[in-house]
Amino acid sequence: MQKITREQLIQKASELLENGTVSAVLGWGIGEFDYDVTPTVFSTVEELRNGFVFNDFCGANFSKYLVKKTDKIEGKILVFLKPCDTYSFNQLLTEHRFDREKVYAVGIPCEGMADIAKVKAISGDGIAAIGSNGDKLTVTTLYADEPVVIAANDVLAERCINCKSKKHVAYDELMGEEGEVIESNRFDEVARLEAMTADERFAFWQNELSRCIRCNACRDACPACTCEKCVFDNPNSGVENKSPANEFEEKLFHIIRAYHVAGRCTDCGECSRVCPQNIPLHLLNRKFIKDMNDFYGEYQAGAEVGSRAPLVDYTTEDLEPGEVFDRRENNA
Amino acid sequence: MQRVGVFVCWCGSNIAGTVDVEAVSEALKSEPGVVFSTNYQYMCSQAGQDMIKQAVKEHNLTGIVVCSCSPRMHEATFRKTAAAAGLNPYMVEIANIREQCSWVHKDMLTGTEKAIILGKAAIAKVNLNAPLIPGESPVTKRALVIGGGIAGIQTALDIADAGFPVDIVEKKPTIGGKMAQLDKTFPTLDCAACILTPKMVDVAQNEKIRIFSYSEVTEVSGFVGNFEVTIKKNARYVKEDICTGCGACVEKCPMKRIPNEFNLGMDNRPAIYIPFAQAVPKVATIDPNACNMLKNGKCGVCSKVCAAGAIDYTQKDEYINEKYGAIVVATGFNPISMDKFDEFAYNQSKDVITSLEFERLTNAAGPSAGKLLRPSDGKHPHTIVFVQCVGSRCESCAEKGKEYCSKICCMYTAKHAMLTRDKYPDTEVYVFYIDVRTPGKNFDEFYRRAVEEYGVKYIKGMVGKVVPEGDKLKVQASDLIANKQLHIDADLVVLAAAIEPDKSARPLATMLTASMDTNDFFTEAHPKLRPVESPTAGVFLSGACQGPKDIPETVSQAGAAASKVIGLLAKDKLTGNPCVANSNELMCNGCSSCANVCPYGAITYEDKEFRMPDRTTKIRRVASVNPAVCQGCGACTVACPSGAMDLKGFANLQIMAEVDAICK
Amino acid sequence: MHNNKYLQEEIIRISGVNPSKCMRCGKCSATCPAYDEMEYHPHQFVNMVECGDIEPLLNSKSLYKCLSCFACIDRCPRGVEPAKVVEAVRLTAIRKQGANHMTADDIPAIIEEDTPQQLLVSAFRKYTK
Amino acid sequence: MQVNEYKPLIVAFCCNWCSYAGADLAGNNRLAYPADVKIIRVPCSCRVNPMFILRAFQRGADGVIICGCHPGDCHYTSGNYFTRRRMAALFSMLDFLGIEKERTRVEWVSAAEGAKFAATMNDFVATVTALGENKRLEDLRCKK
Repeated sequence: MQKITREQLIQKASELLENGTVSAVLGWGIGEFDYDVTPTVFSTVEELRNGFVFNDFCGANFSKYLVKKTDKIEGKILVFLKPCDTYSFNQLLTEHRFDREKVYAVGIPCEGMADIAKVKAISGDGIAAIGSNGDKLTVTTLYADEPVVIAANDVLAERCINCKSKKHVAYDELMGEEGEVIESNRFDEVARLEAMTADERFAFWQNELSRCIRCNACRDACPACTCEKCVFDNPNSGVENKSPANEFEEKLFHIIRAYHVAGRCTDCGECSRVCPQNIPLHLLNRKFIKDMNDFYGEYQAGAEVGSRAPLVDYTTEDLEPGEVFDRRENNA
Repeated sequence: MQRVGVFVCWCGSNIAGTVDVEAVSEALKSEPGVVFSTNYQYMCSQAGQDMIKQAVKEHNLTGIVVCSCSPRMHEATFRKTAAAAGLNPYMVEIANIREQCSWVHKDMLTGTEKAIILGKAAIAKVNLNAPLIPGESPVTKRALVIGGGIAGIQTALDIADAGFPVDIVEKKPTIGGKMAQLDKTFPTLDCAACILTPKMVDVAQNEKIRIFSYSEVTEVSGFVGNFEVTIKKNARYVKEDICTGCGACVEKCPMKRIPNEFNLGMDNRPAIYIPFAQAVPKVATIDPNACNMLKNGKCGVCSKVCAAGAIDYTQKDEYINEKYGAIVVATGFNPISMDKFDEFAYNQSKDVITSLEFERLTNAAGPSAGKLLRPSDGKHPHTIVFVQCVGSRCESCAEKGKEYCSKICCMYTAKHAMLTRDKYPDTEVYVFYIDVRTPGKNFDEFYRRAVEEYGVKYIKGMVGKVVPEGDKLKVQASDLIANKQLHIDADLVVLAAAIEPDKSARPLATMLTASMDTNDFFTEAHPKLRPVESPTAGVFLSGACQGPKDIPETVSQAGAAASKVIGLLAKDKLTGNPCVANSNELMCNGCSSCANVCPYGAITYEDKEFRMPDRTTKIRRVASVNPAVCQGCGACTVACPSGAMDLKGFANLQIMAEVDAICK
Repeated sequence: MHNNKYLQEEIIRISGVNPSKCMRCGKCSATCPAYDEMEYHPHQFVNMVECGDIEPLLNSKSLYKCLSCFACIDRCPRGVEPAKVVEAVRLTAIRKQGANHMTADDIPAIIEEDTPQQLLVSAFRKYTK
Repeated sequence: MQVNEYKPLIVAFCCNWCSYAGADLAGNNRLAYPADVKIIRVPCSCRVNPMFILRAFQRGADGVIICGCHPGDCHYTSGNYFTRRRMAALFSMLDFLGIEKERTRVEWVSAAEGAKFAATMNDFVATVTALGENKRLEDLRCKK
């Protein structure tokens, strides 16, 4: 269902490698399964031909990798950025996390990525191969005789259903056509939870967060979590904690993580994509985004380089913490 | 782990009355790190302090916890005690068991329980204390005064008098400011020029003072004691050191119809000009927007008539970099624009003027050579209406007026009214007022004299509208005491326009990281106790840039600011507050969150090379805190996601240890 | 002075004006074109409402002399809006049973050929319940 | 036998310049408030890291209140403005997670408002007492 093909991307990458514009390519590499795509650095055209993939499971946001990879590579690195990735790209530039001069960014269009959990829910386990054909996915499993054909739209990832922008906010070169910022309904789920009673919300989150196994995948994939040393890994922080000893620590971890990225999170949805327990972690971030939009005016992290996040800014007329709740009750 | 000594104070019966001090010192004995615990009647007394010193020696204490009154009371006392005993003064923590325990809880049991918990929290904290040594930084012994009005002049003279070099930066071609435009000064009615110009000459002749006129500050960096400032000297197209101020060029310049700013546009000046006779420096300046030579390369008359050869049409703006230990802001004020006050017909009639224009009209060096004549027809006005509070105390009209009282208008209006009646007894003078505010030495007497001796008609009420009709101004006003609406045919209407800070103040405040209020007046560090200091260390405030002020008040504030500057420059080294933020470079991401919330601009970034675990090196952008600028609020510590930024004396681990101790 | 708390609050509520913001400058009355027609002037309206001295205002012809030109509102430096106070007192007066200041019977006597209908409509809005 | 009355545990973070002085003033004027309130002194309300608040709840606090100078009066000019935004966001998030919103509060108390300090603490303790024990954010290991 992607409009751009693997071959086009390989051709572009090969061109740039061969003419010396870049010395490496950050792209999606073959993983163990078709849906298990691994971020990979390619240095030669041959490596690209052998290992580069582009399919409906290439959700990984490469912006974050630039923080570490730009140091390791002489010359420029080519990075492919989907529209949502470009916001993270800008946000990291705002925070001076990598050297823009060392990156050659190619914006690529995105038609939305598939959620493997949704695929599995239809096809069943034991997926051997997934093919793409127009707007259909053909899923071959070990247990079924016939491949299952699924409409790509039915298995679209949540973050793509609620895609906030098809527009690239940063690139050196754009492949395909430029899209628009989209009026999405991405805050609907947050609003639905807000409308619940505190007890219902507590039960909801208790159910969700208690599944957390503290694998740190959310943190490791998050393009806003690029700290040199995370407080949760730092024995001197006083809150070091590597495994959840009880349910409070999961909450502490996720609240603090969401707070640390508040105002910096671009709502790319990587946290929820990589969560092996399918916890809707993006809702925590969206809650912060929604609140800050409500309280302090619309703000989209990464929309431009150098913008000032709401939590490191203020006006003398800001609403009081206590008024937050009055306001909600009045709106309800 | 520290070796902690705990000292529980009875404070007579203040603490011991509701807290079982014996039980507290006993309970705290078994806390981690505690090697000694005792209680005493008055810990702050000499005997109590000696007890602490003794215990430090005997038990080799490395940390002290005093359970006593508020640290706001005696923290400094016990820190000195610790220092006297050879400990670092910051190894002392106070548990506030008086104000926040014995005095607010009635019951011995709860009081004692809480005192023990507060003691535990203090012990938990002191165990994590580290000796702190205040940072030191050198002081550049030179001051910068921004603004060359009476505030700046007085400040500069006082600083120079103490022996320190001072630079004055003035954006106009001459120093003197608003006071140079005034005629007489209240309440003694001496002429402004007679008392100001000698001071201007003093400034010019003082070897310690340099004047950068026709100049502005474009860049400020650094911090208290160590500011680096870039001053832009605008090209005046006249060599300052050669020009003798003879005025031949001014006389011969053919472009004579340029509105004269000094007389508020009520007459004209040539393209090359000296603002007024006593200008300092007395040097001509070419107005580049008016000079034909500069615009089209045609003319050159001034160059021909200049015997000294001072004219230089090729002069360029010059940038000067200088270091200063202290900066004084003296940017002053301006009357607000009257354009939006349609009801007073300011833009419709030349005979509706502002009070500052009135000053020029009555000034012997003014456009009418001191004769009070109507600007429209040059006739002598017989009926003059003064309107007070025009744009002052104006809450509903933020787009045209100011909410505050401009403070000086009552007095200068009384002065104008009195002088008019004195010089022209045939004139009817009305003053419409809302309130007459004349606090100040001899001020109310002055106002009463205007009424009682000079027969000025003070009418409680406001003017509603002024309509020009023929050669008269129809004034419609309230007389609230008589409960009448008055209709006066006036010849001249004088508006006491509100004053506002100079427009240059806001960008300057940004450069200095000095704070301002919503009206663009500079904020003082404390409204009562530190009125001439800005919250930004090393930046001081003088005159009306801080709030509306008359001359006596401005001069006294200027002197106060100077004495603060002298106090600062007299030091060879500055000792800072050691409880400042510090960044752990190994953990810093260089993301700028901390710098975004720092109110003092204390955080800067540098690219540093780091050895990585894999033996490669990496250059990373990391924050560094200037301890001389940081005031220790801690805003940065919370903005920092990685926890690289911490606050000495109130470290993350220390506060969490307190939380843990309280919640245990 | 009689202080009618109930009426005072009522007028403050209807007008939405906070009379204590008045700093007694009299600019409203200075600018009022109907000043000479009025027994109580705009600043007095504000002041008397602030004091709760409402009855004299209710009974005063001044209520019907205000032209609602809003010059006072425009000029007031404190945003007090005296015309709204006058309006509120007027409303309080005519809301009483039978207290209409104008009835349909009064019209023929004052009407002239070129009186615009809109004037009559607004007069009715203003002077009757 | 009499049932033990429930006593909540309240942690109050007070800024050194206003609220801590306000608490001292409450003491000077002998204005009583429950001993359940334990004050931690911080230089400015903006020093309060959300981590400290969660830590307090984790260790068994039933309510956390942050007191600072009134907006506009911050000793450090802007600290409490940041506090206001941070805490508005954090408390809204805690509420979103179903934690009772009455357990957290921000109050501006000046050095002159001893009476307000005492009244605020009385009110906050009463509110938290009515809610009962904090069960939603506590760490059971940390319970006595």
